[in-house]
Amino acid sequence: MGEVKSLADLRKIKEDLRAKMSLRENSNNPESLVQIKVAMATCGIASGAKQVMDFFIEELEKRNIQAVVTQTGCMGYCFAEPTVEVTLPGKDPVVYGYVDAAKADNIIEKYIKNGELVDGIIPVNYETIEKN
Amino acid sequence: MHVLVCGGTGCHASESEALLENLKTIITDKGLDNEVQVIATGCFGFCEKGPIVKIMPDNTFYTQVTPADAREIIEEHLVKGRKVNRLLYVDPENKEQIADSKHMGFYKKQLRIALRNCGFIDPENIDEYIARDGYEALAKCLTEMTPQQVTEIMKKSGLRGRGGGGFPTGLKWEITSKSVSDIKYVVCNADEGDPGAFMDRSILEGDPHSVIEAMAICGYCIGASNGLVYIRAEYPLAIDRLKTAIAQARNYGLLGNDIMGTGFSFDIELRYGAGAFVCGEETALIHSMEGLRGEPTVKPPFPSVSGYYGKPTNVNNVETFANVPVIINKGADWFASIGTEKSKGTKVFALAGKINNVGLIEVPMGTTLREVIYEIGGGIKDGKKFKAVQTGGPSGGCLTEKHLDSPIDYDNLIAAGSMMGSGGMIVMDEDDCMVSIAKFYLDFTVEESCGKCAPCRIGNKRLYEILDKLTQGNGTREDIDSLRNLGNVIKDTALCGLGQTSPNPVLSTIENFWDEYIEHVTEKKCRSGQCKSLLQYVIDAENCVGCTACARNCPVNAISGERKGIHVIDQATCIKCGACLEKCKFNAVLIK
Amino acid sequence: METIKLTIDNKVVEVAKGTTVLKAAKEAGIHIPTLCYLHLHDLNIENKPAGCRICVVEIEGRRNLAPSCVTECLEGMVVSTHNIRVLNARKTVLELILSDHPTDCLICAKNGNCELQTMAQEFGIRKIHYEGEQSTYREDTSPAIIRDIDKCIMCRRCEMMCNEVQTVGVLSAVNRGFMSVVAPAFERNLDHSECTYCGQCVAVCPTGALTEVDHTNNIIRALADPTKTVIVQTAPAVRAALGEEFGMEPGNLVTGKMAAALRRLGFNYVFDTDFAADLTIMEEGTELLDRLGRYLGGDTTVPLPMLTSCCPGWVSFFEHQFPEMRDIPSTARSPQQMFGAIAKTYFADKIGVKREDLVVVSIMPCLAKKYECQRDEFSTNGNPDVDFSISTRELAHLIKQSNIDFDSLPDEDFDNPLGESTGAAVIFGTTGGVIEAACRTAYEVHTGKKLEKIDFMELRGMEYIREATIDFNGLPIKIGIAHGLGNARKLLQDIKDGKSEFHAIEIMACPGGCIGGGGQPLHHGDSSIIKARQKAIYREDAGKTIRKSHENPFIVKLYEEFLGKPLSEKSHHLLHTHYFDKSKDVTVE
Amino acid sequence: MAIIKLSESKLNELRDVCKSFNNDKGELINVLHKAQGIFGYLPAEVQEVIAKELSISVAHVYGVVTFYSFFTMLPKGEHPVSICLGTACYVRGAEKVIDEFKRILNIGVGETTPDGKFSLACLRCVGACGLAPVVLVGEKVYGRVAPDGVKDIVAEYAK
Repeated sequence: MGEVKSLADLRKIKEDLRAKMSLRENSNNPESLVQIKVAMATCGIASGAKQVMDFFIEELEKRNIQAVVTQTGCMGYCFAEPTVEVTLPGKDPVVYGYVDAAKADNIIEKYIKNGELVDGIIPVNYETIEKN
Repeated sequence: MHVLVCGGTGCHASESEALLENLKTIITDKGLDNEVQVIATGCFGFCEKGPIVKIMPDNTFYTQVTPADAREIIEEHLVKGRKVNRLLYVDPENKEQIADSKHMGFYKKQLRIALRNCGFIDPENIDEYIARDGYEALAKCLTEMTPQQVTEIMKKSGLRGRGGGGFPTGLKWEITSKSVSDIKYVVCNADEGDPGAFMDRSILEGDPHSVIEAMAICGYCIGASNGLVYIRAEYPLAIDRLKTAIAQARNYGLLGNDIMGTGFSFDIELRYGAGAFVCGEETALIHSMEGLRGEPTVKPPFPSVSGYYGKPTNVNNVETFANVPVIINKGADWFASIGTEKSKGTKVFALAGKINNVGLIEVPMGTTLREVIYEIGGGIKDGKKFKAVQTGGPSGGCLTEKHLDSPIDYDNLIAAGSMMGSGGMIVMDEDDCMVSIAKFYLDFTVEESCGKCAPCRIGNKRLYEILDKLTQGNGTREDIDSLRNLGNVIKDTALCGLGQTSPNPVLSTIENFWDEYIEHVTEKKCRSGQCKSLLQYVIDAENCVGCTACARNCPVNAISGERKGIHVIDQATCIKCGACLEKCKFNAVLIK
Repeated sequence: METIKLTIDNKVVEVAKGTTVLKAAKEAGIHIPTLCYLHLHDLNIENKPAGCRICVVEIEGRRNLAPSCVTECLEGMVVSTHNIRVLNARKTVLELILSDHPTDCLICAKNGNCELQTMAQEFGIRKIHYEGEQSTYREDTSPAIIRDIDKCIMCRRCEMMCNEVQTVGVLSAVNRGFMSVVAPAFERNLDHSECTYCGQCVAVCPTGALTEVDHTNNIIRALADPTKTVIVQTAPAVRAALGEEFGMEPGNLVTGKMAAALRRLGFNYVFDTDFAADLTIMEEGTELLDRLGRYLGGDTTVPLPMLTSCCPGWVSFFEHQFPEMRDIPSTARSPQQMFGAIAKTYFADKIGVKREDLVVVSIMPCLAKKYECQRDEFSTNGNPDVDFSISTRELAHLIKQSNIDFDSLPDEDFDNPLGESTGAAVIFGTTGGVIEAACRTAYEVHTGKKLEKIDFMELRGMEYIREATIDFNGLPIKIGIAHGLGNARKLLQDIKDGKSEFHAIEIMACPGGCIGGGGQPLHHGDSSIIKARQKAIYREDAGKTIRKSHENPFIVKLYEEFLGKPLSEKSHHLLHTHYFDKSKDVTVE
Repeated sequence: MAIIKLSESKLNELRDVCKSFNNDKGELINVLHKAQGIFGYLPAEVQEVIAKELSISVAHVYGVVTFYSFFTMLPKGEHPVSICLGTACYVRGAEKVIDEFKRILNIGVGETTPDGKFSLACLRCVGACGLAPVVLVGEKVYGRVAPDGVKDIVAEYAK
């Protein structure tokens, strides 16, 4: 993407990005993907978030699941690191805490493949400014 | 269908495990295994009303569910589709039962403004930031507003500095903008040094662009084209992410010359801290950036008049900046509608210590400590009793039970003998000795004092020594008076914010835990058992069988007693090594 | 002038805008005690770190007490300088400072002259309520200065002097918090640093943390040794300040009493460094004329401007900091060393005493002189030309120890031949004096004419850098003067950058010249004392019958009998020196 | 003339660092960070070179080095162990963890083992309070360290 020359430029970039994102979030779209965000702040990494992220990337590919794995900052649940947020197409995001390789495997097999929740969900307990 | 059972520590204590087992057994009995799954979750952060059960997908939220309620939930709700009304949450204000958790007031306890993107976007991808309205505020300011208009919005929003002092941000910007100079600077204070605080680190790691954008907006307002981030070298990840973000912003032309063709230029450089807490004080920070010892100087002149290399410099901390783009986008009135009369918006706290949900939270100003600790924080770890909460780090004080229901804002905390500080919030339980805690903080201040002014350099050392004397059991009543006088004089005479607040942990614990201090000096007793020198090993006559094991193992022959007779420990000789306790097979050695 | 009205202790005061509360109070006759604060008004030297917190006052509406030394008066301000809150705070802070300070006052070098001791007395401290650990450091003894840093109270005056005024950069605050202290790099001893021993740190130290190396005992021992002939020389600035140690007003000249006291102490001959100052002018003045002559004759390799070389602090300074320019200063030794060289050759022969049996003592306003006389190049077979150098303060102690009632002494004269001097030599003691003395002689030698006006007023004053052009009968000679090494650095940098147009520059390491030397009675922050000494120096000059060095009959005789003429081979050998590169260089292992 | 000894390549590297900051004395702290990165610590020689390159006094450099706890004049061990002493770690038992490291490594805080493998230091809050008590070995962060977990951490590096 090139330089942002004006407010209009910026808004256009934003619209493009939003369109792309909603594409991958929209469950009716056949191309829709599973989204996984791994909290990769200092506490997360210290608790093994990097390994968890690598596990997801490798295993999802091996198991032929179309998914986007990205990193993100601290979700605030430092007591439960590493934390991972999984969004299935068309569904609300679900946050899992204390994720290690075994838990990640469980998440892929049960939640991502079959939509069955697994133990260790961290309920989201805050409001975002969008809602306000 | 899913049945979610809270498996958080708080709920765990209230039998959530038995509940979970019951639910599972009954579901298997009824042959519902394929349709219903029972899941243990992390803490809902509502431990007061635990255990919590949530039924998905209809979002029904049951509170205070006992193991005996399992059958009713399954038979009524899952099988017949009728909600169990008596277990529904009742709104304390209008007494209405709420079935859907999305309508519960509890979820309004936390509101994420500064943390809006943390844990949501990829901090190393500027596009994700832009997709969430990133740089929109900067673009708006540059193309649609004059610097004065932006400053006006900031003033109207009521945002106050989040680094500790609480100086009105808009006013600071205005003063700097009015200082006449060819060069001015915008400085972001990211030298978060309070032990137990990690808000700024989390923001920089999770949402670096919001700080960059805000610095550019500030630069536009005050007429500066140079930005500097003074960041702790101990935060390598935050430094990396910030560097990446700056590079991306430059690539997009959002930093650099002639931003968006408006003629406004702004760029950001990093300066590293090197492990000196006092550099959080803005004059010390500026000296450190100039390559000097981080010693503070007397204000005035304020940095907004004469700062970095004598030029007008606006210093704000990370969290303050993180609020700015939202204020511009959503308006001053929106921001000012959140919080209390004199403290607007939200505050990020790093919850730590003896609390279940250690973590980063953001609540509107005016939230009570009780809400933060019990509802968001999930209560005290291991079911222990709450004793105190320390806010404001080494500059703050310890608040107790009686402060739990007072709303958190700048002025209330100061009135209670503590301060907002940067947002560290450490929870302590019955096992923590308040004299030792005060000593811990003084140890920190002694270590971190720059040494420039006498009251801080020597006075804090003396405070520490007296506290140490108390924890050794050598203190007197006069020592407590000395602590008070000395503490007050240091507050009154020290040069900078560090010294002026360093006695707070002592003064506030004396104020709030007077009995504990008195016990340390008169009874030579430490009720939490933290002060080793004050422990007493005694032999319980009822359990002692006279086996002599303790006496034989005592390295200083402090134990006497006939074989088969009751033994006694001579307190004057005892060195409190604990050997007797270890050797006694009859639980006859007790610690008092 | 914009003025401000404020109330101090219920008194309405009107002061100029920008005045500090401390100054406003002083103008209103209210004394606020200070400790770290130092303001040498006439020399534009100010130390105000606001670190000691002794000068705090209460300002209505402010949460904390404010340090009056740096708090500017504002319109309508209401200040209390001694209510109970302020007094308790001050006393507590002073007790804290004392709690980290040795209480060996009775045997401290600064006993009776210590600002901290005085303050403890004024505050009526009888008990220190906050005792605890004291910070301790290794003592550092160098050729001239002793650092007993246990006594440091972190007023930072020495650091300011060393860095801002002198720009020597040897001292810095090091470590942090309770362990912080002022020290050289790596807390090494001063003799491993670039210290010039100018002694300005000692001159401003309020406590016994920085003092001079005391040689009085060596002198007492030498005087008691019947096999030794002990002679003494006294520098010009000493006579203008010694009286202060005996309670006299600053600016009192005590030349005669001093000579009498030295004689009572038992010195075999009481001489005057002024004699050697006249000799210096002969050599240095001739050198200047020689360089100028060659330069005007078309020799562009001549190093100009010529810089004076009589100040040992200054010599150390350029050896460390500007070694590449060490061919510019005059090669003439300082008067102290010229005196020693002549005393141990010419004079020793005259009285038939072996060099080893002649002890030369100098009384100097200076601490660097202690170091200078220990330099290797100023000794013959291990026997130094000047054996011991003591400061004005040490001489005062010596006199007091020896049951001499200084006040009631008669005025006596110096002995001959090394005690006769001219007015030109006396003014060596103040900034601008050396170059004025040189001009008096150089002018007459160069032009062959008699000076109509002996006083070169254009060279006098207290401005840190001064310049003047002296007309040498149609030849304009451009003169520069700097005192304080920081100012010297500026002139040197100009020379280095090729921007200097001077022919000759006088440099003195200490602000004010030798009258403000590191070995003088302590001024305790009152710069009017230094000005009074300067006046006294010029008074002594004006009162002399002979005021030009080349007219000193004993100098004339010395050349006739011994040296031949200025810059002769013998002169070169005894009266000139060379300089060393003392800078640090990085070499590869 | 005093002589400062440094190997040529290191010296050149150091001079390049100073140059990269335009030999600006205001960049002293950044320069010291880089220098410590090169040498592992800041011996006197390094400080002398920096002073010369930035045209400031060595005393000033030393004053700055001793002010900031991040800078050290002593070489650290191959595996520097740092224990966080932030409040969260303190109330969760960091002191006992320190004691255990001291016992196992048989050195005090600020010291290095005789074989140069480990050095022990205390830190002020690394901001990972969620994991208290926290121990760092090099840049690797260990969270929720209990005293009996110390020997495993040491074993990991002792090979």
